Amino acid sequence: MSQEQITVLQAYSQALMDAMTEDDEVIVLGEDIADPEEGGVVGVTKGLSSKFGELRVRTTPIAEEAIIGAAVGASLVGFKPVAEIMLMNFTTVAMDMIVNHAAKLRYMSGGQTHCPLVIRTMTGGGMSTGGQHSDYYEAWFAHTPGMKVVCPSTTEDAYGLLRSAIEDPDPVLIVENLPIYWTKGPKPASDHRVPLGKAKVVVPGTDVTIVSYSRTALESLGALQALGEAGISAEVIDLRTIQPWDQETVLASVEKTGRLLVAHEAVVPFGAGAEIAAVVQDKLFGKLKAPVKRIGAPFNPVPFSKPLETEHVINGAKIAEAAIALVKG
Amino acid sequence: MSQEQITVLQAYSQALMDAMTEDDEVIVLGEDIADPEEGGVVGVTKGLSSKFGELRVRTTPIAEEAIIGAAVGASLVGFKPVAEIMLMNFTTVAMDMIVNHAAKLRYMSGGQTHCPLVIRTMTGGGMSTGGQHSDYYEAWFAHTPGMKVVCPSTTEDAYGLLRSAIEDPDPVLIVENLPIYWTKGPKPASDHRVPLGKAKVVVPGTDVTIVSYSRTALESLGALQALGEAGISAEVIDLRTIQPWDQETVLASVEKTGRLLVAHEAVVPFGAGAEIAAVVQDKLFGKLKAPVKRIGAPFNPVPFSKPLETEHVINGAKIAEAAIALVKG
Amino acid sequence: MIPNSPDGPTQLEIFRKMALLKANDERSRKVITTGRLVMPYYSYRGQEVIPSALAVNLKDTDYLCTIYRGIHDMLAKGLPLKDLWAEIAGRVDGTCKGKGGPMHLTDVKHGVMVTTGIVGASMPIANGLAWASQLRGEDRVAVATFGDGASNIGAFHEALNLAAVWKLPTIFVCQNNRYGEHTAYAKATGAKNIADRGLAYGIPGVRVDGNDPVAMYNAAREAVERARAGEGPTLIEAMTFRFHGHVFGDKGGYIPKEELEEAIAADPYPRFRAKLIADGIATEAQLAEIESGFEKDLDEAVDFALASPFPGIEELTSDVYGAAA
Amino acid sequence: MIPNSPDGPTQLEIFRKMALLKANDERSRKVITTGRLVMPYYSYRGQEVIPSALAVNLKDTDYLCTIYRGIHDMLAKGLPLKDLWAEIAGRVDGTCKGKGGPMHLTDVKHGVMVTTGIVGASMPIANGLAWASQLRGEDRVAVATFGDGASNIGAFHEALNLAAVWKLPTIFVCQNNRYGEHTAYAKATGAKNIADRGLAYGIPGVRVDGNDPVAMYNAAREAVERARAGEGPTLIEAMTFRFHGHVFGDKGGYIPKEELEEAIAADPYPRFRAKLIADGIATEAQLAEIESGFEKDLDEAVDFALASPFPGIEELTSDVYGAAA
Ligand SMILES: Cc1ncc(C[n+]2csc(CCOP(=O)(O)OP(=O)(O)O)c2C)c(N)n1
Ligand SMILES: Cc1ncc(C[n+]2csc(CCOP(=O)(O)OP(=O)(O)O)c2C)c(N)n1
Ligand SMILES: [Mg+2]
Ligand SMILES: [Mg+2]
Repeated sequence: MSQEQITVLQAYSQALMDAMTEDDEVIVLGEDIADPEEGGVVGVTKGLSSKFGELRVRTTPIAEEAIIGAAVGASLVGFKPVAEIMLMNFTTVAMDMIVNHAAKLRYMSGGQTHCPLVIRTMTGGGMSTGGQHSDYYEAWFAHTPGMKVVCPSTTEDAYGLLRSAIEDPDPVLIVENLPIYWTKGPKPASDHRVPLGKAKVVVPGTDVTIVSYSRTALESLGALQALGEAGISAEVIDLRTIQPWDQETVLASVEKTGRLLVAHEAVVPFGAGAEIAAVVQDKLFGKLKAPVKRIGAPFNPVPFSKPLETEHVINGAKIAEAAIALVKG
Repeated sequence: MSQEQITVLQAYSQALMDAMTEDDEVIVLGEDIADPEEGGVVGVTKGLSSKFGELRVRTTPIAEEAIIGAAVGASLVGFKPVAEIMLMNFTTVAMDMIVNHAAKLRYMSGGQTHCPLVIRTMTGGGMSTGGQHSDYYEAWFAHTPGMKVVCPSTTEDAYGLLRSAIEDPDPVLIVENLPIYWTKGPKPASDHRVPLGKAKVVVPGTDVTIVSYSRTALESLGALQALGEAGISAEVIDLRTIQPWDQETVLASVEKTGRLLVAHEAVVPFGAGAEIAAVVQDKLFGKLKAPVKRIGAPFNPVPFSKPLETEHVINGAKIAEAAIALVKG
Repeated sequence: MIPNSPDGPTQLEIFRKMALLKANDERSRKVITTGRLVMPYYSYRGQEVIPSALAVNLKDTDYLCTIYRGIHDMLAKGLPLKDLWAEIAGRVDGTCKGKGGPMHLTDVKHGVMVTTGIVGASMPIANGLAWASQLRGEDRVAVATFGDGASNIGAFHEALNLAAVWKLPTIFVCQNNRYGEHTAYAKATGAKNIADRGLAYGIPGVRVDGNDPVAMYNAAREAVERARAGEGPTLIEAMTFRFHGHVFGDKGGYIPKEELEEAIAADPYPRFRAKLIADGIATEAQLAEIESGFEKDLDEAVDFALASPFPGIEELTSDVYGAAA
Repeated sequence: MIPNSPDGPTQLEIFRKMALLKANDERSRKVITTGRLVMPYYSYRGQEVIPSALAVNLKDTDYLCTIYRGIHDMLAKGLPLKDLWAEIAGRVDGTCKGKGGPMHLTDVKHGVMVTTGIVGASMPIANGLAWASQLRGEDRVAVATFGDGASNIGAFHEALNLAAVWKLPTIFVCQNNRYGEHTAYAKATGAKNIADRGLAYGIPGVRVDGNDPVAMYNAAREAVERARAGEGPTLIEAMTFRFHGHVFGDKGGYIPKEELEEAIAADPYPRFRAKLIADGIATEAQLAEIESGFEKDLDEAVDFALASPFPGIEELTSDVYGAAA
């Protein structure tokens, strides 16, 4: 893999560009995504329509049901649509198409049809956008049979997971964190793939396992210095895929460390961390040195006021604090 | 409480009738709900419009966003709307109004406004209705700050929880199980209330705690004979409210029995059972005789074919089997 | 509207489909009544003309997205009776191995791509199939059928607008049977006519007597030709009526007696049957033979279905995900 | 359309609101540019006429549901500058204690009931407020403002249809500024005019020059009178333009240079200002005084806001649920 540096945003862009170049059946749709509309509000799709034309890269009206519906229909006959739902909060106006249709058509048709589509959506706190623009709803979709859900945090995962999602035969929701779009990392080669359902041990450790994903995975790394100073060796796992999630890797790590902290940006109650805690306490019963702990957002909507938003959104300091409390008891 | 018997369906009807009689600001809306449309497809709202008029009891077009939107708007100025979303799968076309608005307006307005509305919806497997008519999504709404979620299983809880939901100052989703509408129980008095957030110990026991709700709570009772024959004393808790759920009652029970089985009709992964397991393994770490177990639907859409649907939907036999394995295993 | 009416053979073909649909509906209700099958059943009796006159303008390669009340649409499109009956009986020989059932039939071979139980959902998906046809430079069209009540839900609006701005070969066929479940048209719909809504998208909105095979044929033909020619979508509002309430068991107490009687008196089936004979397009004997032929086919289909095994328990958890590439 | 135009005092009142709105927008962009505040800001510069000419027909008791690009709507409705600025600065003296912010302002005292960041969502909620007015036998109206792009989402369709069949006193004010984010009207909208969509609901659809205070006043007045008289909803399409792109920082590269220049050359503010003087409704001095007055008010409001404390950390988890009855 070349050591040229690119941003996470460029990694998503490159993945779309390469996928469309290699496969004529990859098509892209969403609001403002074509080049006459500046290739998307943050520019992830910039350049695609100029290269592949506006029939394959199509700006839509503001109509998320129509967007996902069109993706579902085209996917039924072999296309690989990549639909953009600008922000995760806006998936709420397309839930029927995602949950009752994209996720179920393979099953209800007895395998006659299936939906090899990708839904790209963006979210993430810290941008002062208030209560309706930065929620994380990955737990909803992970609770939906037929759906896959991925949450990349690096350039390599952004590229490798999006490429794998596009090649996957089932609907995949890819949750892109907005605040980290402009962080840099190595530029992946065009043959780079990250398999869906495989977590990554980012930093090995012995005292506690920290499982997180999306921007929170980077925050977990940010916690390491404080943990080191507290004499704690943490193993940091970037889950990367939430549905299906990599039980094997997580269980192996927790069996070794005996402690697990699950960290995510979504509110804690009924969040994805609950499933991970429920499985780990079951599979590793009697082998844990402490209860599985969860950390995330408090159970309230996202506030606008800066100090409140800062307190609301999970960060490395809070992860460190929780991990220290977990180890030191 | 009088011993006259009524059905669960009649209990919901009576609750609406009594609430509207006692409070002019209780209003009802939904598809086919007025008497010219036969008071709803199963008749829960029968008689209301004849008594209170079609301005307070209003049949709507098939437009769930418009239904919840109207409920939200009226609730902002003091009305207590009870909106019917015919089936829980159809909440998918109203998620924005529920999640981004009803649940958040109190918070985003800094407490200037709030949404004292109730959303009644119906679901439940076993009716051969196929993949889009019997899902349980309570975990989604329980993951939403600002929402409350209740799942009654008896005539008294149907009446008492619906009355409490209508009187509650926040949006409450009430999930009504379709197959048990016609089961009978005592007729509650008009002053009967069941507080939101309080579980009920239906049957005391010593070996294992079974937490469930909605129809599954009745199935848990159906498991008792087999458990008794296996020499197992089970404590059966009907959670009744999923958000906020009664940790105190559940923890006290599990502290006593040392074992917990959570049973619900929804698919297990990322379901409500995960949250309960995650909290219990944390709060009762070291006090459990066995890992918390969960049982529910397998991770697939609901099939039509009868033998498959029967296998898909949780029942007393499966609960008994799981509880026996938990205690003996 | 194209003036010239369909030729004799085409009219006979329309009748043949109508006869199949009518016989199948009557058999379905009989089989449920006699307890041989348990399923939610949405009778389309009275609406046979619409899919029959439409389907003679379509090819197997054209796409159909229909709804719970859509078995007439599928049969007209070519879904074989045995595959249908095995599916609605929940058997392994059904098109979906019994996993879809009467509300979720799919039969890719005949272009029956999606059957949905969610009001409005057939339309956005049909657009995607139409887009696929555009992308491949094919002349395939995508038909979305739906009811009058569905024209009031958001998906209708979003789908028709997208089809208009993308100039998609989607044909939106609203089967206006005057009721959505128990609610009468006027109580749910602001528009005088649903066809008026075409203007809201800058596309043709055609209101037609959906019980008149010739009028329906001409409306469908024009819409299909426009779509194949790349001239974009059409909204067809086909006026009709459902004779047996919303779902099996619904006594239709909310329908004024006179309205129901009038509608049944105007049953399009006997009318068209008589017309074919009067116009010398077919003899009584020929039509009777067609009808009895379908009764035989139905005997076989029902027996085949009930003799077919249920899917094995392994089917419960299969077809959730495919094998990753 | 009512022929007679608003009297002098009314025109002056409209101008006063326009001046307030324009001054506030310019101050907002200045404060952001100079880094004194950080917030997502959706400039409404160029659209001042619409809420100004509308609001003079409204009372404090009338309801408003607006959107992220809605600060002009709120100020015209009566939201005080200090409450506004403290809120967009995230301070405890803001209408929402800083928890809502610029996209979610509420000010019940002046009927600003909901500000949403979800395209289309203002409309279904306004219907509920209108229903409340109907239930209480009041003559209050509910106004929902939204953009041209929002007229293509499902919520628009469901809300207008419900308002029509329920004959609600809801006024749907579409501020057609020709773009939805970066997408031009014609690329997103099938209808030639959004006003044409009124027919789809059997309600009046009025297209008006939203930059002409007199025309806008008359259209708004007629819609408000219809609503108060129980005659049902009206859809108003007010043609206008946004001068500064979608959100602060958007350079509007997708807007043809000529189109932008023409629009700015046709800035309704100086035009109306000159008209008032020409018509002898006000003198240059009077108008200048109004304008400078608002600059003073804004100095105070901004200082007040920046001097106001941030909410305490306990506010993070409060206002999620109320105290159960
Ligand atoms: C989103 C949604 N809301 C409600 C329902 C329940 N429902 C099923 S059929 C129906 C009536 C539909 O009426 P119409 O569109 O006229 O079609 P018809 O049944 O008359 O053919 C309703 C309300 C549903 N399936 N989906
Ligand atoms: C459901 C939904 N989809 C997408 C967005 C992102 N978005 C915010 S504003 C906007 C453009 C809206 O355009 P228009 O309705 O014309 O209003 P304007 O901004 O021009 O005033 C979009 C797409 C959103 N907020 N909500
Ligand atoms: Mg109908
Ligand atoms: Mg606009």
